[in-house]
Amino acid sequence: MKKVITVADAVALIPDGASVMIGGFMGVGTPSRLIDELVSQGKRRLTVIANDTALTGIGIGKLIDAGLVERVIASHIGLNPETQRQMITGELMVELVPQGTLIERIRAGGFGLGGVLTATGVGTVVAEGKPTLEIGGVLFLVETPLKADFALVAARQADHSGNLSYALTARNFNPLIAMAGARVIAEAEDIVPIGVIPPDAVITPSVVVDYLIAKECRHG
Amino acid sequence: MKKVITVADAVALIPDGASVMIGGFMGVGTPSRLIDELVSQGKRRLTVIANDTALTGIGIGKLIDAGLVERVIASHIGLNPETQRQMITGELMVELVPQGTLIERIRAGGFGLGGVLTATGVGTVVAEGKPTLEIGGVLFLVETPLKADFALVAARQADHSGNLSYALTARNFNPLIAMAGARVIAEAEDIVPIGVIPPDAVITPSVVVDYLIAKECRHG
Amino acid sequence: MDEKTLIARRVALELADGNLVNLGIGLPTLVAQYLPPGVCAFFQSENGIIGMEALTEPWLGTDNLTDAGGKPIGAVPGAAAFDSAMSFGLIRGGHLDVTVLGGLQVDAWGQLANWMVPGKMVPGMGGAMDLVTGARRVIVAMTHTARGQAKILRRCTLPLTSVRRVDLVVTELAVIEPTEDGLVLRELAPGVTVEAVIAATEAELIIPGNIPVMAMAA
Amino acid sequence: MDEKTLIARRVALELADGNLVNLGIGLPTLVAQYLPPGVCAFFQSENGIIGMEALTEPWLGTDNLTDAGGKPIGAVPGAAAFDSAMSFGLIRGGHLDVTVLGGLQVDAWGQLANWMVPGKMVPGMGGAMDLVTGARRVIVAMTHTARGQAKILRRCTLPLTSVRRVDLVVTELAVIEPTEDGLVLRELAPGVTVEAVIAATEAELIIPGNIPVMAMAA
Repeated sequence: MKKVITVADAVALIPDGASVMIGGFMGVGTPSRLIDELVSQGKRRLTVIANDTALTGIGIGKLIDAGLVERVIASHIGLNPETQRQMITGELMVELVPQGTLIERIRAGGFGLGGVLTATGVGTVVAEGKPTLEIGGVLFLVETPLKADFALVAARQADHSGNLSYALTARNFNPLIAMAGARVIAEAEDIVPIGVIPPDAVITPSVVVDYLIAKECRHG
Repeated sequence: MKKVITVADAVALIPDGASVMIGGFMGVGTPSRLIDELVSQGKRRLTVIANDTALTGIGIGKLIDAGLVERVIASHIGLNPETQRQMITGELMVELVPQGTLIERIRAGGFGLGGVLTATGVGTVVAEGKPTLEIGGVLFLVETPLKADFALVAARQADHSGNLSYALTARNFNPLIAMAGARVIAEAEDIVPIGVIPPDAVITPSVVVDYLIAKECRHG
Repeated sequence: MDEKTLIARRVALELADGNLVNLGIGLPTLVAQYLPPGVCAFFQSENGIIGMEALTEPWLGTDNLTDAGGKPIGAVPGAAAFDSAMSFGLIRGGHLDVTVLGGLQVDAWGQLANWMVPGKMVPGMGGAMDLVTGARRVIVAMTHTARGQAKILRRCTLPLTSVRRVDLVVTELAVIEPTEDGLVLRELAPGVTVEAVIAATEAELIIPGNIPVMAMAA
Repeated sequence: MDEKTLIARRVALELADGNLVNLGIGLPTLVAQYLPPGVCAFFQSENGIIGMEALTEPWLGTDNLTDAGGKPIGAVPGAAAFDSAMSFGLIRGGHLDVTVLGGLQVDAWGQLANWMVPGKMVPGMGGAMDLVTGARRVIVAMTHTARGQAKILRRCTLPLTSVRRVDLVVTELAVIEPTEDGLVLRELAPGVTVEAVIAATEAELIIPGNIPVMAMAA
């Protein structure tokens, strides 16, 4: 139980300039309370690693709106005009990574692999400056692993020990970033007693979760 | 429903000399009816890719006992003296692969990756003859993907469309080999109507399962 | 029938029973409405589900089930949900039978550009590069021209999505198959002439002797 | 107290509350019985579970829940089951706090050989190479000698499991810590002298001024 923490205390652990992986896909499966608290505490110069920056005013879009993000590594920013605006003005550095490569780079970071060998991007601008490896007559890009100081995870259920389960398309990047963050903070729709999530339904085991956001947060 | 097939008809599809990935860990989570049928149809010169060869008389051990296997790629054969005996006499070729590397090579095969970059085995006999890659000052082995002509999968439940779920430690290699076999044959403890396995509990989606062994098999 | 419907109805004929299919956002999404009778395809959404379907009524939506654009969807019985690594394992590993994607440009080698316009539109490639590189069949569903400009070019001027040759290009004028020898004009839309297609196409086309009229799903 | 119990009770002190721990087959398995009060560790079995525990009665076993040796086990409330890729992701990715493994030989650099004896025993490395390479802490729990032969050698004669230096070696005679400078004799088993350890060890040992007697879990 000692990993349960208020959202304010959890976000207080994140320093300015931190790298933060955030779950979600167009705002779905994104830890919204953690994001609101990041905005409210005004954490600055963040590096955000996520699939996308959602929409203006939604999910990760709120961090962009608030000007808290210095660098984004994502596969898609097309539905957020503010991200594009900040990128064009140079306020925001954006590294675009094919989605399948991005998720494998995160997995490699969390699973202790040296990188990813993928044919995706070969011969395109994505390949620029990257080493290639020929295996069995096919050319693959060598893509490096990604890790982050923090992983901010949204789950459907957490049990009291921090085991997590996810629902439908809200799962997306969450179980992978939970493996790749040096510290992992989870936010769940429900917190249930140990044993309520059967072992086969636990997608993220409690041992990788450092903090679980208390259901009722109090801002003092 | 047309993917449901008798165990005899399913095994009849497998030619002598085929490469076969088989799920299971010391016989747990191994498709035992498919193995019994391979023995009874006397399929020969098989290449078996699996975690281990179980014990004499158990699971994959039955294929070894019957002399049906020409080559094994596995992480462990130590509890099966017959495998060791055939290896020493030269009847059986054995390629030993660290378990974490083996499962990632299978995953790479099924997930369309060019290989695996792992520090496991660097500087040991496992590294002999293999290319290495230095990434961020650390040396990694480049391990190649593994695929097979057939994957023989054991599941806890299958629904009528071929969606599969697994139970506890019987899951092991099964979901990964289901992605890496050119043809996938699944055997389940129970076959249930579509919808009984909720979407979040489906571990292997039906689209990768080619054949599902009928619950009641008739040998004519 | 408008252009998009025509294209969607032609593309629908390319789907076979049991196929796993990924439809891009926009025009390609329409294809799901025109599956021929007896064809049961499984639609993947790359954010993590096989078995997506359109909602019949908006109030049936749930927050945790959306398409790759974030819009609420439904799911058929027997749907399967999974994480993004599995989703792209299916795509990259050759388990996806067909992807249908929109296009900005296709070149004489059948290479597709559909993810960015430098200095103008930099949305990010999302899953497009993995889809075009990994799917067994890639079908480009797009209008033949844009504001009078040809989109089927000798050489793409926009950054490529993949160096892989796509399998079929379906437009409101024609069906074109990129082959090793070049772009082959396979079918003509109803009422469209070979000359009209040539005029609207910058790349050279191989013109077979017999070019049937486009069939279409009902 | 027999040798194995002594070793297990000493190793148990190395486990901290909340640790994720993988115990090798044989002697290391005993460690779970001697967890100090207040220490709640999670035991992983590499065939796919966190939260394994010994069965209190054999009839409580189920076919689908076994340890890596195929023996029926139990699971604590809050256990998590997963596939082998995830299991080794936990091991390789630095999520496993401690692994305790048996050893055939340890060399002066702290490198372990524990998986094969050429021409004699070729069981396969199973998960050992990943465990020794990937775990945050590697503890070797083994008898100090085998049939009178030293097992802590200047150089391993058997094939290495990993080139990674293990963190601690616990035997029935001593606790030895491999460091950059060499093997340091950290503790002596009750009644054992420095001379006795040196005599039973082929590799050179660094002998600090003060060597306490081995503590042990109850």
